[in-house]
Amino acid sequence: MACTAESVADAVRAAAAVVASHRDELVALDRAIGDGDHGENLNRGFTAVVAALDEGTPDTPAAVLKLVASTLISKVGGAAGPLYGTAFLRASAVVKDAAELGPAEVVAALEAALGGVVARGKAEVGDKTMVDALSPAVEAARSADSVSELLTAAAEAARAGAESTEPLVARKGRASYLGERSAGHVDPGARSTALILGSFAAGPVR
Amino acid sequence: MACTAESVADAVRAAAAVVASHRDELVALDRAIGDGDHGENLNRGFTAVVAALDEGTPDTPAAVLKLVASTLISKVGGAAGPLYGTAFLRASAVVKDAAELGPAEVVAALEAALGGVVARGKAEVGDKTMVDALSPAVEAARSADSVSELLTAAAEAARAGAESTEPLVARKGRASYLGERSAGHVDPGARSTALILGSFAAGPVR
Amino acid sequence: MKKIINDPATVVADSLRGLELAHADLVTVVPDPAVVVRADAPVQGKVAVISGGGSGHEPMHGGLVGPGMLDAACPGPVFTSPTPDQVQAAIERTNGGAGALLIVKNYTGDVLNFETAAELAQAEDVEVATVVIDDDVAVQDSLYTAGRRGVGGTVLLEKIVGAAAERGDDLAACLALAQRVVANVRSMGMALAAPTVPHVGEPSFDLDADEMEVGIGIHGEPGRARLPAENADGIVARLLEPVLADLPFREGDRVLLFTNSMGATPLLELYLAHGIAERMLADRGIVVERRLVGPYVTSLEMQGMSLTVLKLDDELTGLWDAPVRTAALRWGS
Amino acid sequence: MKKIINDPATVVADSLRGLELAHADLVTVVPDPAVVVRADAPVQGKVAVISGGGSGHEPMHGGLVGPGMLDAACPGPVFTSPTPDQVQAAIERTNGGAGALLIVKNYTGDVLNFETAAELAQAEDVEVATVVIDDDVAVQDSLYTAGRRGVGGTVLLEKIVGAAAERGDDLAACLALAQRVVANVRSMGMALAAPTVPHVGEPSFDLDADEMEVGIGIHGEPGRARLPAENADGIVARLLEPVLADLPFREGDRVLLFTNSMGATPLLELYLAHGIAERMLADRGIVVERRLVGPYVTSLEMQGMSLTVLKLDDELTGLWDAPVRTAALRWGS
Ligand SMILES: Nc1ncnc2c1ncn2[C@@H]1O[C@H](COP(=O)(O)OP(=O)(O)O)[C@@H](O)[C@H]1O
Ligand SMILES: Nc1ncnc2c1ncn2[C@@H]1O[C@H](COP(=O)(O)OP(=O)(O)O)[C@@H](O)[C@H]1O
Ligand SMILES: [Mg+2]
Ligand SMILES: [Mg+2]
Ligand SMILES: [Mg+2]
Ligand SMILES: [Mg+2]
Repeated sequence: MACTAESVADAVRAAAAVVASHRDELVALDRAIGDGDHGENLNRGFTAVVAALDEGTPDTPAAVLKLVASTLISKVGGAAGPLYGTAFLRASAVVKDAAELGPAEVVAALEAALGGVVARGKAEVGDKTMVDALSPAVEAARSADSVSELLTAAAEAARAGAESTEPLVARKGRASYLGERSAGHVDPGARSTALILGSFAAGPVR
Repeated sequence: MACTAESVADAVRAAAAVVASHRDELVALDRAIGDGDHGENLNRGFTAVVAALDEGTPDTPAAVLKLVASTLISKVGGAAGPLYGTAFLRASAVVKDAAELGPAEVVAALEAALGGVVARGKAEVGDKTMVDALSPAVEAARSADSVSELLTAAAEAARAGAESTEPLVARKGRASYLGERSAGHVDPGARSTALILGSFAAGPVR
Repeated sequence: MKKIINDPATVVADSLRGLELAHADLVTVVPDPAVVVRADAPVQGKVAVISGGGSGHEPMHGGLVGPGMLDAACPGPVFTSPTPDQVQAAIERTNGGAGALLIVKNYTGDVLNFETAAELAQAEDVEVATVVIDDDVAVQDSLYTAGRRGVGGTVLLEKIVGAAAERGDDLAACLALAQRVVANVRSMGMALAAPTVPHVGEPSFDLDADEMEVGIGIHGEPGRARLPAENADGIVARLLEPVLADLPFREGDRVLLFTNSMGATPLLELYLAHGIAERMLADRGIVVERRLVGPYVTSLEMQGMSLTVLKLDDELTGLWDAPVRTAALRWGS
Repeated sequence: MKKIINDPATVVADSLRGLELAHADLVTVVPDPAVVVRADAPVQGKVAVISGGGSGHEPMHGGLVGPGMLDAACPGPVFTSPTPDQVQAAIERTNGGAGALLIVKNYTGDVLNFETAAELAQAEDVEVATVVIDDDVAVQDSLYTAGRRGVGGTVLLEKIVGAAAERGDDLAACLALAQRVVANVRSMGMALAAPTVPHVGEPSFDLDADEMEVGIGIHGEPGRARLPAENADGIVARLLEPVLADLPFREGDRVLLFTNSMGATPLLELYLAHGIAERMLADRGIVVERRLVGPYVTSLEMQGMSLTVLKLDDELTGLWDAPVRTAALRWGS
């Protein structure tokens, strides 16, 4: 089973669909401890990504990831825009011009994505951010043999990681302004990361 | 039974008390078809009147009425201020320097008050204003023999007159902006006129 | 009640103290009877332009006192016209020998109280003229109403007449000009949510989540019609069409378009509505030559807007452009 | 949802069209990527002063573009920071050869997006400097937060740095001045009622009739504490005391006091609160030398206020007084 430019594009479309259908949930999560725009921001960005892909799928997985990155950077705004944008940009850079991605490349891409988010946002695990979902996902991905197993493991770890943010007091991003009042709510960015990785696992990636 | 400066002052104090205890009702009536300030306006004015009387009762009924007039004019504002103020001013002028008022003087005072309101406000009976209470009150007062009978008759006529405003469409004042929507509510100024005349009749006027 | 106040009974006096502290270079506040006076009043030889009305419409009128606009403003209690002694005090403080022009919004209370003051001033040989502004097309002007209300057009009138007085026009000229402005200005407003008067403590009217009130006044009076809430295109058309039809404004007319917030409507929405109104006017060949956008004739925290259109000519445009220095309007040198 | 809009998705673009029509003499609006640019940009040889942020805070920043203040503003979606390409476009349009100073409010999203743009501009050899404003004392500045937010102080910073750029200060001087302003300005805000973001459709937080939220931000973020609503004296003290204690401001200090409405609070209440704040400062021997009162850093129709205090010296006072010509702030020639 090969992970081609087409299948990466399909995975991204699946992510866009999942973001759209969870837009209101993400808005509600962000309303509780942020400013209520996370679902709207991501949905605006992924809608633009789909429109860009509709113009023609780029040739390589790296080119698809780069298109996603630049579209998210120029359409999402907020904290999530540069963070997700950097994640896709670093993932794109690391897979170079490979025509198909195997498990090793996908793990490398996930690692690079995490590295990008941390480089930009300086958050650590436990700060109640998307890092709390992405970091365990990368960890889990490393121990799988196929792309689909790896994505399933990553998605499951991200889901658990997102849930683990609920009791935490935020130390990064807008939720940190609330101090103790931020505890008791799932972090919207961690949730969106889990949703997106979930869509990659469930989706048509072959 | 004589109507002296003291008893006119007492009647005015009784009016002040009745305005204070009906402030919220008058506000509610004015909120329905006006701007919700009639009770507050009159209460502010009559509170100042009582304060002025507390500094010493003027010598004659006319002087008491004049003090009431000037205080209302400078404290009430809105439509009610100049209208009630003019009413008391004209009443004061017509009773001249009489030391005591008999039935004839009281009727003349009421007639002058009505004349003043009409001169300033140009309203006719049926326009849904205080004239709808004051005009029948003057009419009723004419056919009584004593001051207290006369005031009782006037108060009863004013009460009925105020009630009669409920179905009317306003043609003067702020309520007229509502057109047909003004029907179905008692006019606040008619109601306050009825209340004040009622307090004169019930009060300690000897 | 959600208010930043200490006591409903002293809210106007308390606010005037803050106004004076904030703008001591422009105004002096006389506390009793309450008057906001231009800091350099009286200006000798200049017609004094005086207005006033209930409070709660800020920046009108206190924020419009200063060179090029009002000489004095008489603030009544919230939504209640001032009393004659306030107007008298304003005339005394600002009369520079050339008389006073009273700008009165057409409400029974305002008209009666200013009328009383004018009579008293004339009795003391001060020349006083009165102009009554009644620009609100929501009200039928007929035998069956108190006549049209004065609303948004008041600010335009005060600016233009203020400029004429500043350049030295005499009282008769100021009055004639004022009447010309009144004859050429029309307005209409709407609300999405009512204001709350401090001494009442609850909203002046109740609107459901999907309702709007069209043809409202600026005192929390309900409007002429309660309708299902519409989008911005619908709202702007509903205000603009009766305004244009009334004068009427015609193709080729040059106008000033004033898009006013009733208080709580954000500038984001107000500019959006303004853009729609400009395009509707352009579609009819009406030339928007000047504009004013912002919360100038407010009704406390009422959510909503009004549109005012004034037909311009070279003189009116020139007077609009003339320098003004007040808390709320400021341009030129 | 009670809004004068057509479509939540296009509300910012629709509003910008109205802004441009209303103020064509001052600004040009570039629709995509959205930027509000000074009408006469680029001004050769002048440092370009650029800011931006989420929309919904109007008049900040689009209403502050013009001579003596901003060269460009980058409006993001409502309450969402703009994207790097907007900032890049702003730099391109306004760069007069003397580089650009980016004024960024301290929010993770704003910082990251402006940072990306600055990197891209520097890669193209445009000199860019960034100042991050973080004046909100409601937030603990510590390892455990994203740092203090930028709020009311932003307008004062933009005015003062704008004046310095206008008089010809170079980029390094503008940056140093900006950092001096940031070091000397502190703010805090409160809300009585939350704003409603168009694409959310319900209030950003729920407050009971007798509650207030203290230490709120300007994006409908809940504050640090929900308390029983207090009167104006209590509210002003609750905002002013932490502001004064933080710098700290001391007896004899000369300050600018900025009393800001969050949107729906009427001017009547705002001036009232301003008067109280002035007296509290006077009681401590702090000299209020300049003041600004009004809705300048808003949060849509949020009801509430903020207080900002800036320590002045002769240079800052002079730059504050320097001429400015924008939609929202205008004085001098
Ligand atoms: N410094 C950071 N590092 C990693 N993730 C962050 C950081 N700051 C914020 N986030 C993530 O961004 C999410 C919020 O995104 P969004 O609501 O779109 O942006 P904004 O906070 O600007 O409104 C948070 O839930 C969090 O997961
Ligand atoms: N032209 C008029 N003639 C007689 N009474 C009038 C006239 N206009 C208004 N009123 C009376 O004044 C009352 C309203 O008084 P008030 O609420 O105090 O003043 P405002 O309408 O200025 O708020 C009305 O209910 C009506 O009875
Ligand atoms: Mg957010
Ligand atoms: Mg009334
Ligand atoms: Mg009234
Ligand atoms: Mg945001």
